[in-house]
Amino acid sequence: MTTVEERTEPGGRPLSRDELRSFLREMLLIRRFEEKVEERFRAGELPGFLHVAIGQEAVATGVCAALAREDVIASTHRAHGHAIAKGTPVERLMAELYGKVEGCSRGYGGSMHLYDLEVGNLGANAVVAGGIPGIVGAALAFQMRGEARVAAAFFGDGATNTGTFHESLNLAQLWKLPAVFVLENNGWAESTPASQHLPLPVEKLGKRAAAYGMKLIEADGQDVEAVYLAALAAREHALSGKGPVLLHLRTYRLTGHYVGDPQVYRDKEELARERATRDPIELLKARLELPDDDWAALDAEVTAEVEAAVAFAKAGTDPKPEDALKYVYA
Amino acid sequence: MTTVEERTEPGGRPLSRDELRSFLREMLLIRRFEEKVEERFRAGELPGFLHVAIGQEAVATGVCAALAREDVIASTHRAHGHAIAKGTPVERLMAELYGKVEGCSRGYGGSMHLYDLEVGNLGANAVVAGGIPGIVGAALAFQMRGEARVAAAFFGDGATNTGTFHESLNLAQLWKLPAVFVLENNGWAESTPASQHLPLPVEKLGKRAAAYGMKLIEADGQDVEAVYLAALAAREHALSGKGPVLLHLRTYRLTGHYVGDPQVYRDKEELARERATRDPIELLKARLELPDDDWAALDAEVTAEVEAAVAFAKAGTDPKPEDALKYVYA
Amino acid sequence: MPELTYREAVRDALRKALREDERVFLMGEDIAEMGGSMAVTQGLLEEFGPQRVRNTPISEMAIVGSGIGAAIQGMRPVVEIMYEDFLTLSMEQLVNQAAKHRTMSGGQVRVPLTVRTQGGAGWSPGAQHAQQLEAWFVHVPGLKVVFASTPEDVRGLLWSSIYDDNPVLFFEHRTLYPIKGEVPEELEPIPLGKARVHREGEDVTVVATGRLVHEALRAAEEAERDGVSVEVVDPRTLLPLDEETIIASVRKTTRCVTAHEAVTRGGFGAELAAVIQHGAFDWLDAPIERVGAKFAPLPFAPVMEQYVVPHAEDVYEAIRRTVARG
Amino acid sequence: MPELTYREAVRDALRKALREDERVFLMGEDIAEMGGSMAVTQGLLEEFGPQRVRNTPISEMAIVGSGIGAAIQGMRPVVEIMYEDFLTLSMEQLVNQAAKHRTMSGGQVRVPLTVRTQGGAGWSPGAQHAQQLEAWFVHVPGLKVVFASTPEDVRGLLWSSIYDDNPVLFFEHRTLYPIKGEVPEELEPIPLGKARVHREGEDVTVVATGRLVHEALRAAEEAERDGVSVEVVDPRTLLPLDEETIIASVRKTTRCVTAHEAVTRGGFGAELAAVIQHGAFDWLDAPIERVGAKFAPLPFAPVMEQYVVPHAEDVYEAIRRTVARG
Ligand SMILES: Cc1ncc(C[n+]2csc(CCOP(=O)(O)OP(=O)(O)O)c2C)c(N)n1
Ligand SMILES: Cc1ncc(C[n+]2csc(CCOP(=O)(O)OP(=O)(O)O)c2C)c(N)n1
Ligand SMILES: [Mg+2]
Ligand SMILES: [Mg+2]
Repeated sequence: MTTVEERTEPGGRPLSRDELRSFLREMLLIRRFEEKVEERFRAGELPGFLHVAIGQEAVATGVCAALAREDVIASTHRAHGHAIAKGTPVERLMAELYGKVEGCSRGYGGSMHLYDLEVGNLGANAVVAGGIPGIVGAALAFQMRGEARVAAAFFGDGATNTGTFHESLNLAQLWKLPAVFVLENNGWAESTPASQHLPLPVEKLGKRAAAYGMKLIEADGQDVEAVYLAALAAREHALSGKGPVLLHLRTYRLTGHYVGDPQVYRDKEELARERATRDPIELLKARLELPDDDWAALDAEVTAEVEAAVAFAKAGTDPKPEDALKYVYA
Repeated sequence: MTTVEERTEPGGRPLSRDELRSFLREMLLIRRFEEKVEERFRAGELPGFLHVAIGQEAVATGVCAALAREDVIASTHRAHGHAIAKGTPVERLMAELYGKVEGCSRGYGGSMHLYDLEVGNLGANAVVAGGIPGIVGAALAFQMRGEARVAAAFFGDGATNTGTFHESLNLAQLWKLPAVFVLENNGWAESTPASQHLPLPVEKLGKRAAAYGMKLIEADGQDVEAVYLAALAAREHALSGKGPVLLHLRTYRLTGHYVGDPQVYRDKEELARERATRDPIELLKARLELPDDDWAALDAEVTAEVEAAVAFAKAGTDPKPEDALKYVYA
Repeated sequence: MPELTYREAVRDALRKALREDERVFLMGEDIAEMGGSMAVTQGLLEEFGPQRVRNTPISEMAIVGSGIGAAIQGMRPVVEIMYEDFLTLSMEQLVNQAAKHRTMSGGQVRVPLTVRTQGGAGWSPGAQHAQQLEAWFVHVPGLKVVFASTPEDVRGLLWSSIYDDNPVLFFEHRTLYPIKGEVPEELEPIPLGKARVHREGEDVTVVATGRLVHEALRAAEEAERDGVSVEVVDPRTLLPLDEETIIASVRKTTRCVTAHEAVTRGGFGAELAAVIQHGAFDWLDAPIERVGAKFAPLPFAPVMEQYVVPHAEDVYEAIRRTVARG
Repeated sequence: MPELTYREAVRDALRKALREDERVFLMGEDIAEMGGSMAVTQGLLEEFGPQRVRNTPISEMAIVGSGIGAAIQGMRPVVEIMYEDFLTLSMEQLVNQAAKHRTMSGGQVRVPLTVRTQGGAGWSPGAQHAQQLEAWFVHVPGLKVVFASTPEDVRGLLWSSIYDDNPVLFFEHRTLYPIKGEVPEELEPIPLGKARVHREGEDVTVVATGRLVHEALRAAEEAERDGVSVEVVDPRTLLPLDEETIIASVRKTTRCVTAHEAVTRGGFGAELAAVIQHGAFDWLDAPIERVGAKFAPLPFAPVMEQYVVPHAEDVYEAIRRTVARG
């Protein structure tokens, strides 16, 4: 892995234009994937219920880019971006959302349970904070076996109010485990704004690290480069033996809590302002000063990829009913 | 209630000699009570299992003295001192330990479930941190009804590692409830020293307040005056509407975790040193320069009280077997 | 009689209690502006304000635990756990604290707490958002357990739960919220511990709870066409259990099927079967058949979900099996 | 054959697994220097060091949860929850995570985790330190549940649990730790899912678990004196359940008593009764009698505790009741 120091050597921006462009591509892929998911859900094609992370793409992309393939992640209910960024092909994700055998969880999981062990995705989780302790255990296994791998848990601001979060960070710090706790702070827990669920100002949420004496690294979650560098630094720290890191990223959820959410609770102006000023894709696009045709080409490319994923998914195989009992026990 | 300001007015020590002497008396009563409990347990007279808080008397006495009668507490497995200090007569406690109808929980509770609603003891708890959320709820009721009462939870350093602790403090701070969280930090959780269960240095455990933006008040838990003043300040803060307080008191457990504990895990020198230098009763006695005969009189008085409690308890009534089913439902 | 949906019926009971009694208040995740994830508490924030309709952090231990503490101080809190799958996080407070305070204190403490929750399959939620866990709580002395299946019942039973002096686990079923039913003009409390005979019959008794009451009624009609007369009984309160009504029914019909959506193994149907075989042994003409979910975490794909979870035809087939016996 | 106590037998299995297999490690509160609150792990810290015998903070969620995570990464963790009452704090991780990862991932994940815990009354611990909660877990697809009653069984079953590729809840009973019993020279794994017939008999089958196996054996001797021949069967694994052995036994004896220390209502005996009445309906000559704790949180005072919890005489009386029936 490249270290942060190498990345930030004098004489230039940490990331090359090409690298940033590849980030942009992935973020746009995530965006188009989720827009498609919204569309297909509204069309009645997707069973279950779904949460998209539109507006939060820089977190998924930046963090996962800093991880090695052999590193593992645990994801949340808002999982598509993490899964894509960690390396699961979009057609396998889409097939999962359609409940097909070709899906990344063979149709057993759905949007809230996207697994892909091959690329180190230990699973999305429909229980808030439910995946965090498992990440502590993965990091423990790595530490005990002397493997230079980290385990990273994604979770939201709302999740920091759970006992599960507390016990997990505490244990990880006590044992100085190679774990990165990625706090994806979008300021909302469903319909509840941070002011109603956090006793700290939302931007001070990183203070929770102090309760464990844990290393805190913070970055603007809408700036993919900042996220990437912060995640790289977090990974290095975690691997150094100095203990885990709370990686606090401020982001924003540009859509409803779930697909179909009428959002009666959210001020329209707040949303409009955030959309206009903090869309991570728009920010990066502007920064790269991407020519229109380049952007159009990129968009066409990822849109086609998403369309192909839908086609793949629709052509997929339905599980047999009695397969329901197939994986209850190993 | 007297305020801290009144107490610490210029020109003198906050507490009068008489007041300190009455604290000493209560602490000695707790000590003699628990020594008697140890003795009677070893003699095979007391069923169940027992935890004494020898060495921690200043916490119970100092904190409860600062509380009003209408304030409520939740206690722990190490509960005798809290119960005595909150006002339950020792004969009713002793009767409880003997499983008698005259006991403060009518023989249903035992040492780990001492209740006395009349004096505001909402119960000892055999589940570490199990009583803390209830205190949040009591404080909520007081706040909603506009009552000038506080609710206080006792718990140990080990308890701060539980999710229950985290969720409770978080909620209490969010709603600015009139609660005091009394962290009785004796540096041990059963056989596990703080270094093995806390990622923070034991003396820095107050930092946990930062995770909630909660007011932290700290004091030497072996100095009853310091404890009292700190608790008074905590109560005032909690009542002021500014939110709850984490009251961090450093103390030390001078006996085993439970009565009969062989303590294979504890360094004998550490224990000897603490016993010699940090016994809260010895410290206060020395400070008061109590004449020998005064001390002897005090000791004789409380010892007689404890003996009377044992006699009361032994003469108590055994519940009828079928009374077991009497209080399952209200 | 007016018609309400199950959702409206729950809301109606809550609203009435909030109006009439200052001690009543609501706590839970997203119950305020959003009206709860099932829209049950919609409009209550507007009417009663944020002191009495309280959004909470995601803290299932503290939500239940603070409800306990407030209840002990004389309030009558109604807390909501968004999905019953998350009761797994509150078990310590429910089982070790709420259920036991009264006994442990020798009768000093009362815990008039109501914990509303909901769950159930039928919409492809996957394994962590559709469990039916009511059976666990039937095993816990000190708790009461209610599972209502109709608008009338849910309203009258919720009221009684709020005014019960004990902690009550109040289960609602997600797929029942939109169903409609007649309710008395004025809310009529329904006592806890009384079963309801939904349909009288002569040949088989189906004891069903929650969604399966409706499936059982459908199955009963189907069986009727075959000439089999089915009685459908809903215990409504699982703890305490109205053994009398249930046993009387089975003594009359001599055959019995139990039905719930929860996994069969270790489910409430096991308790029912144990009670019924004991109370109606000499009357029974066939083994008690249990209907419930197959033994698997609920898979996502609709075809598999459909397969795991029981439906009217499963009840129907169980009825046929009991009838086929001698 | 050598004799070991139940406690030593548990330790023996742990020690052997720690010696032979690097993937095995232990985590739990106070299991290191102190050797656990029941002294089960005494000496293991000295032999295997603090990396493999790990004291933890009081964090029941994280203990189980990190065990899950390590298991998924190929370790074989054995975690200890000091009292099963504290499993209430781990339910989310056990039920929503450990039990479901495999299905939710479509078979990608294995969770070879063993959760050892213990409980039980008989020493006046009060209501929060003596529950018997095994029945809850029998209701959870994806888990296995073991409850061993003898030194031989506990050793052989613990070994099999550690080497099972699924999460296993392993229940020990506090009052059994000091009992002695013969064990094979070399540890012999005992397969999960196989009941043990402790005593053959002709007239009544007692299906008992944990401490009640021993009470049942005492009751059987007492009954023998009355001329009643009692078969005692211990399922040992509650999930998966060896229905075959149990049903065969009851078909032979035609009468059945179930017995466990847990509260009767909603307990494992309910599941047994449901299974047995179904599988042996035509053979049964009397209703199945259930023995278990009375329906109350355990009171502290010994006379009340004694009254609530079942003993040999309760089993004996249940046997008499079944025999008294025609
Ligand atoms: C333990 C638990 N409680 C409640 C829920 C319902 N729920 C799903 S997402 C969510 C909000 C989560 O907020 P946050 O952690 O900030 O993540 P975000 O949705 O903002 O990405 C809630 C309350 C749940 N899934 N799990
Ligand atoms: C939830 C829970 N886990 C474990 C235990 C067993 N236990 C009883 S006391 C104790 C240590 C508590 O340490 P601390 O909170 O520091 O209190 P102290 O004993 O030092 O007073 C433990 C682990 C318990 N009672 N409850
Ligand atoms: Mg959020
Ligand atoms: Mg301590």
